Amino acid sequence: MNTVYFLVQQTMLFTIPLLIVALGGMFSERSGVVNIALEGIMTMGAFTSILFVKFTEGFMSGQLQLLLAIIVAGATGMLFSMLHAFASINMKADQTISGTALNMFAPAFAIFVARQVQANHVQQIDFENTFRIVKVPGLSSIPFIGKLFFSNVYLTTYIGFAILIISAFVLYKTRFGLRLRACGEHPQAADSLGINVYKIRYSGVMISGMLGGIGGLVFILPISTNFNATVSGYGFLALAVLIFGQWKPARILTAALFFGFMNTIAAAYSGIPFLASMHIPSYFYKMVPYIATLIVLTFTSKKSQAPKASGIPYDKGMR
Amino acid sequence: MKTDKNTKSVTDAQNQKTCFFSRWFTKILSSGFTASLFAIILGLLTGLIILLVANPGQAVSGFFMIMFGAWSEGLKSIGMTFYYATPIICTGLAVGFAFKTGLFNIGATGQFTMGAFAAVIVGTSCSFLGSAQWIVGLLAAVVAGALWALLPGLLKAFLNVHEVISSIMMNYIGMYLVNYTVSNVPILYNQLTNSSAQISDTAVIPKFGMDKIFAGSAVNAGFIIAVLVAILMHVILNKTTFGFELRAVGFNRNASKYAGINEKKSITLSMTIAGALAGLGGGLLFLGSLGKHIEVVDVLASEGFDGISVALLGLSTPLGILFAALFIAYIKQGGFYLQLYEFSKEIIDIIIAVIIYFSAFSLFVRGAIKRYLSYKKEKAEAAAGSMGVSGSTSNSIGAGKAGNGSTGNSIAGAGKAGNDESKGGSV
Amino acid sequence: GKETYELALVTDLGTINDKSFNQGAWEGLKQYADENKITYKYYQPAAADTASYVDTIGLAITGGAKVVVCPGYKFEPAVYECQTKYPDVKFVLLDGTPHTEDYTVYEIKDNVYSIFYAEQQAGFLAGYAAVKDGMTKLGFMGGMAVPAVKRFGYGFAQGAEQAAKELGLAAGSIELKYHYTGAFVADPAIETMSSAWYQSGTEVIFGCGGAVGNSVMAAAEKDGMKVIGVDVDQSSESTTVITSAMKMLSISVYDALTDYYAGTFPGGQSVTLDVTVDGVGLPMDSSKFTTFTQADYDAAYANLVNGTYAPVNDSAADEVTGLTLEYVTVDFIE
Amino acid sequence: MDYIIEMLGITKEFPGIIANDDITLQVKKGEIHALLGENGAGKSTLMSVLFGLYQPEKGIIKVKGKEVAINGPTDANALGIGMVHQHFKLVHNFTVLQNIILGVEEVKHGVVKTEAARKKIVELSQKYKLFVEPDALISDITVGMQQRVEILKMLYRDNEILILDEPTAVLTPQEIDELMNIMRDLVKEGKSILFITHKLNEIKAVADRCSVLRRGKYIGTVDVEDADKEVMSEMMVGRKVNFTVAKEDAKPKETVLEVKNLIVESKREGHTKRLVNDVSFSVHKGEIVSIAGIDGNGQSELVQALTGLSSLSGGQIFINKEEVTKKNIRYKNTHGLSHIPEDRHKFGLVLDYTLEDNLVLQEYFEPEFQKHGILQREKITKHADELIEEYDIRSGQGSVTPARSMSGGNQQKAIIARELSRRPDLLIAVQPTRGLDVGAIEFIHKQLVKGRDEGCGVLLVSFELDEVMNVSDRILVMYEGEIVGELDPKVVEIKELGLYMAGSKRGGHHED
Ligand SMILES: Nc1ncnc2c1ncn2[C@@H]1O[C@H](COP(=O)(O)OP(=O)(O)OP(=O)(O)O)[C@@H](O)[C@H]1O
Ligand SMILES: Nc1ncnc2c1ncn2[C@@H]1O[C@H](COP(=O)(O)OP(=O)(O)OP(=O)(O)O)[C@@H](O)[C@H]1O
Ligand SMILES: [Mg+2]
Ligand SMILES: [Mg+2]
Repeated sequence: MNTVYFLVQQTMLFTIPLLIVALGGMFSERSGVVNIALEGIMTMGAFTSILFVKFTEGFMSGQLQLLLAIIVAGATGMLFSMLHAFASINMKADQTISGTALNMFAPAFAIFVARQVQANHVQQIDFENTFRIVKVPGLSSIPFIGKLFFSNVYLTTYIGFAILIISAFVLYKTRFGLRLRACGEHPQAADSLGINVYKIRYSGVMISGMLGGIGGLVFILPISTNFNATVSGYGFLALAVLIFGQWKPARILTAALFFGFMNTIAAAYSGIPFLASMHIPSYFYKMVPYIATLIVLTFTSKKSQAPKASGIPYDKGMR
Repeated sequence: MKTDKNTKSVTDAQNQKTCFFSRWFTKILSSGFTASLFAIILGLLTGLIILLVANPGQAVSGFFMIMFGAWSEGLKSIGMTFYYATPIICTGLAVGFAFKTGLFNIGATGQFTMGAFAAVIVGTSCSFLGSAQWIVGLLAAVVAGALWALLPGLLKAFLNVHEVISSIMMNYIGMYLVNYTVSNVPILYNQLTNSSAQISDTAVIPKFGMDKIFAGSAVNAGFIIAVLVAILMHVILNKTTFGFELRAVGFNRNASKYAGINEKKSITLSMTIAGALAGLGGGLLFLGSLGKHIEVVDVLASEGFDGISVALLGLSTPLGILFAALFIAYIKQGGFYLQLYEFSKEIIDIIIAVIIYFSAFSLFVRGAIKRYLSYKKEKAEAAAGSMGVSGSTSNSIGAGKAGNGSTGNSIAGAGKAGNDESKGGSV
Repeated sequence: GKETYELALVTDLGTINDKSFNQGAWEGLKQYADENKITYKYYQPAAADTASYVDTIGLAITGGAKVVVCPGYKFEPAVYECQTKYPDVKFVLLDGTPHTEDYTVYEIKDNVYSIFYAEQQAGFLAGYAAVKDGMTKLGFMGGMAVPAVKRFGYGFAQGAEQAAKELGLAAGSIELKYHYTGAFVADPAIETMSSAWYQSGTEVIFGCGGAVGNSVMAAAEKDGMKVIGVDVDQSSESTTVITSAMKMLSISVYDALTDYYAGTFPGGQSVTLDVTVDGVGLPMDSSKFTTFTQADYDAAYANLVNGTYAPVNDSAADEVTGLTLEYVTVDFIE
Repeated sequence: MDYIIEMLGITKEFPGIIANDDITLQVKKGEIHALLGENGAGKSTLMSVLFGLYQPEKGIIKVKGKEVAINGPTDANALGIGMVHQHFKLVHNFTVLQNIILGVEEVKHGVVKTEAARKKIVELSQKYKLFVEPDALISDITVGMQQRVEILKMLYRDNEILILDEPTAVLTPQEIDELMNIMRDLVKEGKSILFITHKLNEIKAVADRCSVLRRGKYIGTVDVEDADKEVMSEMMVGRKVNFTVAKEDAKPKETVLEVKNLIVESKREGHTKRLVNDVSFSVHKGEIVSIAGIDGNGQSELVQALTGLSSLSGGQIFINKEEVTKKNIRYKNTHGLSHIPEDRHKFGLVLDYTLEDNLVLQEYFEPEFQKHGILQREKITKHADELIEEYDIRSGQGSVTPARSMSGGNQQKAIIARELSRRPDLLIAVQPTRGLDVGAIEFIHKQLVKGRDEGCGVLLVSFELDEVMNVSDRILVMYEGEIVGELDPKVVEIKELGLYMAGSKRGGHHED
């Protein structure tokens, strides 16, 4: 039983950042802008917010600090993503180019600035993890569920699920969501109905920036005690989750859970007696999530549902 | 109708003679080259600003170092530039070649790794091949890279699996596979350094005299091979029926199928060739000198990602990529010498990122240049009182329809835009 | 104008803040230079191969370096080449000794001082203390399986073995989970694996490999568990760190520089710094043991010095499973 | 005189071309005002100006006598102007309802409310007989229904001035009739309609007045009742146009295409549907055989199966007596088959290639154009120049013009040039004149007949009855995947043909 609790809790560490970032990517792509810059956006979000955490250490409670850090991360990601928005919306740039540029820029910038602002010109930013909630008061005593979801958790797990629900709601139920989807499928149609495609696309990219930034923080916080200008390719994995999830919130959750769970198994098998006793090299488990994804894709990709206009700069004059 | 046409061709002929030079000039100015130059200047300016902010005292000399540092030790440092350019020419080609056929090969890093792996296997365990060992090693690298790209290619062609996601998966699988194999096969493994074992002397790519010219540097014949391959790719893409087919599929899969081109085969082949190129890059790097080893580290090889930058900066054309790779290696070399001042070399990465960012504006920049040129021309014509029929001689274009490609990977956008000349003489 | 820097450190592709070789060496160099008002600087190579290392050492010398510190075995062939190329420059090579690329020729010139550490002794002390402190379920989370890391790990196992024997525990009563992560970086997978170990009963994990330790600490903080640090005293990085298996990188660099300026540069030799010269040890001041005391430590230390305890190093076995252990069952996770 | 819309002195330039040159257009309230002009004459541009998609360099727009600034569709909407675009602007994976309300959604607490909208749509659709299913996905409905959705979009916004840009180009005859009735109803309600079409008889049928544009310039406005087709077409092209295709009787020779029991099935969500049901027929050299029928009755699938673009589920195909059922496209293309595809942008051209490259798209691999795999540029250019001359393909830079920048008509000419110049034994031409102006249509019809006379067998698939009646020597009618009749254009009446197409009559009708 403990193994189950443990696996669920650990799975969240992988799943939540992937989920948040992939949802961010969803908003961008659904508005018609391919956002390959997620990796860089995560890095930037993690960078500023962890710098923030470091400089405010001891001034406030962990949870408050975390909330503020999330705001910092989201704001950073949003600002940073505006570079991508400007290039791909105003300049009609090739979106892969601008995204790749941001991916290159972020770590270099994070290292450069970290060295400028920290004592000893250190590029790593140390921080103290005071954010874990051992037990959610009241809820943690519910049998099974309490242990599963309300002990040993991070606030960010709940935030992640909240973002999922809000995202699905916004995308499918609101006026903004309807217009966003229209812009990603047929911007000319949206334009001819008086919808400002540029504005909607800016919103889409900026939401993805915000979520990407938050995702960066959420990714780093529970897994280390310092930040070294990298999010280890999780931005690209989030992209994979997005495609795997067919640009739809519920399926993105499934894909993120799949990845999270596979990664957890790959990392935790040595603590799980049944798996440990099989003595399979860890490299095997490390490869499994990727191989499994390939296999699943093989069966599901025939009918891809990428937003039609995604990746194509919108030009008012074009028909 | 007929008369119209005749008069038009007459004026055209006149135009052609009188304004040949100005036309040529216009063409150069409005080509991708200017746009890239613009991006490079902006990138360098950004670098200068950062230098000024970080350390005003040394900013100017630091900037000078970035620009010309790669000459600071004469031919030796130029040789090192070539040495660093070698693998990224290949991965750049791998990405750019796939772009040309409408595929985004983010898997160059995995293919590069597999190429390196195959080269190292041959290099460590096939010394019986004698002086052919390095050649066989490179061939093995090419094959391994090709095989690693084959699967995403097949998946894309036959099952519509998005090549971005499948190659990301292949990257990780390749990395883990190589690390596992290297560290578990004794002949491949050096315990003491936790990296691949020493390759034999005969597996090292010969220098072909490069060590004489660029004395003291690590450059070798691998550089020449990379350059030749770039030229070969240029010929294949632009001059052959095969390239004709590949590009057609890249632009319009349906039309290619209609024209009897086996588009599935083309997609698979294009991916495979891209993989072969990346694999070659791995081979060239890891057989380039005795002192290069595959480290058993769970980190994706950066050369593959550099390839994306190189391809983008080179506008996905083989020759553009060649120069882009040389340029990036050049300023990285400058950045290396920048360490003599109080600056960290991340500045170079920032500069490159900025350059790539601005190179994404090429469409806009070229539009602006053309508009400016045509505006000047119109004014000149108006002044000369020429009889121009409703702007029919004007040579300008709008922002055009670039990026109207099939899906998100309309990377060729920048390149495509180049075709978008106006129909100046529409009767 | 361009300045010159008399003391130089060339990093491998890591950074000077890697909490490992580079950082330890850098701190020693910096301390000496600051105290004696000498200019200093570090340089990073452009790529991870011998040619680039040689090039970077050259750059350091162009930058005015008289002494170049090269941390790590990766510099062995590069220093081999440079010792002849730059006879007037002194090299301090940590964790390595100059040799050709193919290991056929080992040669150490007068301008090179090569330093090894008896990491197995540091690891031994850590393992010994942990078991003496009452722990029976241990973990070893190594970075890459390079000699230094292996020595730490082997020592750790042997120390636990020794303590168990002295405590009269049953054979096989110490459980040791043993794994190399494959890199010196923090990673969620390491956090998860550590967590899994802690979940399954592991009491302390020896986080042995740069930033790998940071992920172990993150897991330990979550589960209220214990960590053993490495290389330097890592107690300031997390409250979960109960002790650290130190090797005195900065001190040895500091000492080498002192000698250099005193005109007694110990070039031409390769030394292994061990307990006899205080080259390795545990920081007892900051350690958080419950029952293991300073006296216990001193006794064990003395036994290492006098050879009563003689942990073998990495040349004794290819894998940790090759060690002969009676009290410790090693669960080697490949 | 009361004009509801006045566009005065409108000039709109695109780089390199003046699309609208000092154009004046005045529309009366309650009239159907047709706008006529060749491809590229500037009709769509003018309407886009009126709708706010483009800003003119010169000129003013007055609505109900008041000068207005229209900076975007929102302004246009506010002024009661709605537009159905030449290429529909519908979001394919949205429902009908979502498409209609997009941009004017009602919300409560941020959530889109649809009850009221649904009610209004149902009312509108009953009132104007614009039958739609509010919850159907656009991708699942017919083109005709999509058209209705577009019109509903305007009505939903209570637009009074409706712009219809080539609404009939994609409709079947029956649908066109319906549309015209709807248009008449709409003007009865007091709405005004701007109606763009290339088809003069449509103008004759519904329009009150007609304005003509030629190459960006305003030519004039006529009362439709007083002007006959010849007058209007002369205004449009600047010369006289022949409407009937002058051709001699066909002299059919040996069989070039033989189709036996062809079946195409589609699998969708588990159940299979026969799109082409056991079709057999043959085409001889030297005759033009038309396949008539309403769009969506299996014609496209039939052609795609014949050419190899999609696979077939059963049956046999013979070209020149050789079975080619399982051969690949390249084989068929090099063994006598030419194909003018239905969708010129999707299949016919590589838009980013130059004209000359497009002209060798089917032949670049022939020894004529390549040596050892290396393309022979000079020969390709020469080939292009010849075809450009012969087929009068007009473009800005001759053979190196990017295909993308050519007008639709000239793109189509390029395809026809390429396909006919290969001297095929069999030409399958699908909708070869879709969306083209009369001048271009005339040209293409001539080319088809010329090809026939030179001994080529032509299989023409068309939804246009005029075309079918005029051009073909034999008519096959397809209905629901089957061939329901074989008719002789010389004897059959249009009405009767319509009955076959609607599925209410079956059987042979040989009278030769
Ligand atoms: N977005 C644009 N950019 C540049 N030129 C354009 C653009 N749109 C139209 N043009 C030019 O303006 C001219 C008029 O085009 P328009 O679409 O108005 O013609 P049209 O009369 O609607 O033709 P058709 O009957 O083919 O629809 C064209 O010849 C074209 O060259
Ligand atoms: N961005 C553009 N640049 C230059 N010309 C353009 C552009 N967009 C459209 N055109 C021109 O506008 C004209 C009309 O375009 P449109 O797409 O309406 O073609 P069409 O003749 O109606 O053919 P179709 O049947 O494909 O609609 C064409 O001449 C086309 O070349
Ligand atoms: Mg039009
Ligand atoms: Mg048209």
